[in-house]
Amino acid sequence: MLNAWLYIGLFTLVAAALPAIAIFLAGLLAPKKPNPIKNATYECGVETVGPAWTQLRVQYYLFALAFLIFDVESVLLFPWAVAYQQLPLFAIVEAVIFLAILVGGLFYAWRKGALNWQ
Amino acid sequence: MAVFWQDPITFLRLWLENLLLSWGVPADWALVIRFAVGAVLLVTAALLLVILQLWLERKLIGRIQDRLGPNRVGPWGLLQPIADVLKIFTKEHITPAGADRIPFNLAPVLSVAAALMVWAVIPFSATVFGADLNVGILYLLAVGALGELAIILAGWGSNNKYALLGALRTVAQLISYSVPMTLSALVPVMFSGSLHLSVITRAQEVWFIVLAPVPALIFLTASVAEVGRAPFDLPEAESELVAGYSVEYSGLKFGFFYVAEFLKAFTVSLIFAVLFLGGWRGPGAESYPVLGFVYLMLKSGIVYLLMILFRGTLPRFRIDQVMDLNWKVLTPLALILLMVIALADYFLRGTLPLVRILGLLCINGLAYLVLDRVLSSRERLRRRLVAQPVRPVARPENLITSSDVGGRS
Amino acid sequence: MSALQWVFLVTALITVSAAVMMVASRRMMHAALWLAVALLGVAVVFVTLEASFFAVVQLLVYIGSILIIIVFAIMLTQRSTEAGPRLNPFAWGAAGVAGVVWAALTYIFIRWLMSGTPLQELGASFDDVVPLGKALVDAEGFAVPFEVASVLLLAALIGAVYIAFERRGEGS
Amino acid sequence: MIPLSWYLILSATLFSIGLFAVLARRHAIAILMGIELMLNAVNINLLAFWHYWSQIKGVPQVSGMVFAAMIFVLAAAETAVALALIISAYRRHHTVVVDEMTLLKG
Repeated sequence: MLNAWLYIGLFTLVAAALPAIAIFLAGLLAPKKPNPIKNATYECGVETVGPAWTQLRVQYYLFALAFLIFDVESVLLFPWAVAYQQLPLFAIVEAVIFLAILVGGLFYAWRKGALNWQ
Repeated sequence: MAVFWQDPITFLRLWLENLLLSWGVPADWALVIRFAVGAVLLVTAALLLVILQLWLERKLIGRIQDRLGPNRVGPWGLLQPIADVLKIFTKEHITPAGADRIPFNLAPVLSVAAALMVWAVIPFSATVFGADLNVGILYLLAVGALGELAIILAGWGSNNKYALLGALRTVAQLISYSVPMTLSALVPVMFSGSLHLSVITRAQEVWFIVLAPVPALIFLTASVAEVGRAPFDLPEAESELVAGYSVEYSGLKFGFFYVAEFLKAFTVSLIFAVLFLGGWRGPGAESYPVLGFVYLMLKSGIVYLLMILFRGTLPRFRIDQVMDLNWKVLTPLALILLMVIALADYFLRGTLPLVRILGLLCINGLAYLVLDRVLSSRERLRRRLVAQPVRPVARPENLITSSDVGGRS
Repeated sequence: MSALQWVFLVTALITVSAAVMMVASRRMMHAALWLAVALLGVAVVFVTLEASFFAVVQLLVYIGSILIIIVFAIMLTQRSTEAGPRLNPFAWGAAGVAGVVWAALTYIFIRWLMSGTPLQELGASFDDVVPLGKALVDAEGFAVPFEVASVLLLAALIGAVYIAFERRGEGS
Repeated sequence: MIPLSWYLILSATLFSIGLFAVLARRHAIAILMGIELMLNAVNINLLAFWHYWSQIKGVPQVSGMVFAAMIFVLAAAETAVALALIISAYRRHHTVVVDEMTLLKG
């Protein structure tokens, strides 16, 4: 398994290095004439108001929350899915119950209106 | 010993290995060199593929929209993308004032790298694959997380309100759609009993799209959304968010976001082909692995053409529609289908293959029909008013009358 | 030293320094990005332990979702982050406590290793996913924790939606 | 191969840094990040022991892996609720600095 990971590590290095080198070379080739107007933050031609790192609405958090729960849950299901062919009915029913509990959670969030984009 | 015309890549690999060993390179280092050469070749091939994709997509979208598409540079405009690449290569890199330098410059690199990393585990034919990880599918899903990180880096590093809002909105969309994607990716794992992509491919005597058409459909929809292409192209909705997280980028840095997008479009087609369309499987692919490569590329090419068709013909969704489609249709559908298939396949797996296929097909169809009815009736009850009531459209025959009366509303 | 050991040492160095930078950075967003580096480092450490499943899950769960939800929370509470010192007045005491804990843990670990408990490396071809999957739903094994995990996630979802949604419209 | 002690020392170091963040930082989310770091340190420990011990008894042991998986679940649940609390407190008091929150004093 370590060999496979060695390949992935090398591949990642190559995949990151190639674009990085390309950008570096392009940076050498490209003209460099910065001026304050050009470097100003783009805001449809209007003067920039306030810091850019503004406040968000809670909506984003709620979606991220639902995602977090379902992500962790599906990760737990992957080992189960691998063993699925060798499992007795009891174990399958157990996983179905596991899923059903989370469907309940989804419907709670739905009823509560957490899944409506405002 | 592989014969060249049966399996050229294995042939070359063995040749390189023997060459290195005959030069007296230690076995470990020979392995590292072989891996590195393979990685460089594969990355280059993937990036060159993007150039072809750029041409194909512009040409086809042009034809769909009744235009010619690129037709000036080279025969049929074939050299147009190369001209574009050369042009973008020499454009100035503008760094906006107050940008957070390291995240700003890291973002495009990470974005392309995340799209490329998928290629490391894809089994291209019976004998050619990079890394046969024992967690292949999870790796594919996890690499997507790096892409999300890159988008956040871009949005934060730009020091721009539009960029940040666009980035967070994009990430909200991406993470939402990865839920049904992960859930429907569980189905091939259940059928094949492994996370190895090579085993999943081999297990598909019957393509999994036949055994589980609805999860496959969910996976396809979710992967179109993951790529952020039309009709899910809100991240770069010019009319709403200027250009999303890439507003402040210019030159090749901007170009790489573009490259990453096109690359992702092809990699999700590749993933779909591996998980649901039998990967490299096809007549004669076992004994002639080079055929398997051709089959895989054909299959993913067809999925990719389908995505171009979506892009050319479907109007863009609103953000609330995007979220509703995911959380109120795809996710419950995927969850319930997973339960149904898990139970059904337990009872069907001892029976004849044909019975199993037909049974699973029926159950899929039935579950889809029932759930579609249930979910859409809920939707109809709770549909919220977001736009004005319908106003009369100005047509040649009612142009004068409607303006005289001032419209029906 | 073998190549694997070098990989581990470099990763450990990067992880620890990213963790230190995370504690030291003033801007919360920078802290989150340093946390991302530290988490990636931990994923590589899992790879060296031949726990492929957990390395990937680390990427998927920690970087793909926990980090992103933290970033969203940072953006949501942006207005109050920049003011004041980043450490509280008891920072020196805290450093002392952390140092003592580190020394104690290291001492215990080394003592325990010296006591001569037999250790054996995992076989290289060991697949970590199938036994985990079987154990998770085995009635003799960990079926109860598996279901409890589901209930815990449900409780977290309900609780968090309830808390974050509670006084809607009252906030700015 | 890598000695077990290296893993244990790395995990002790990460744990202590996390502990310091929890005790010393004023920002609530920074404290949460410290907790994440501590949980990661625990996971390194669990998997290291799993790696070195699982063949002692002849059959591969899965307890270490199950515990590590449960830690992931725990971390997710804890983050979700903690961040919801932080956001809720922020909306009420407009601060995320822990010593300035007097939520519990009423």
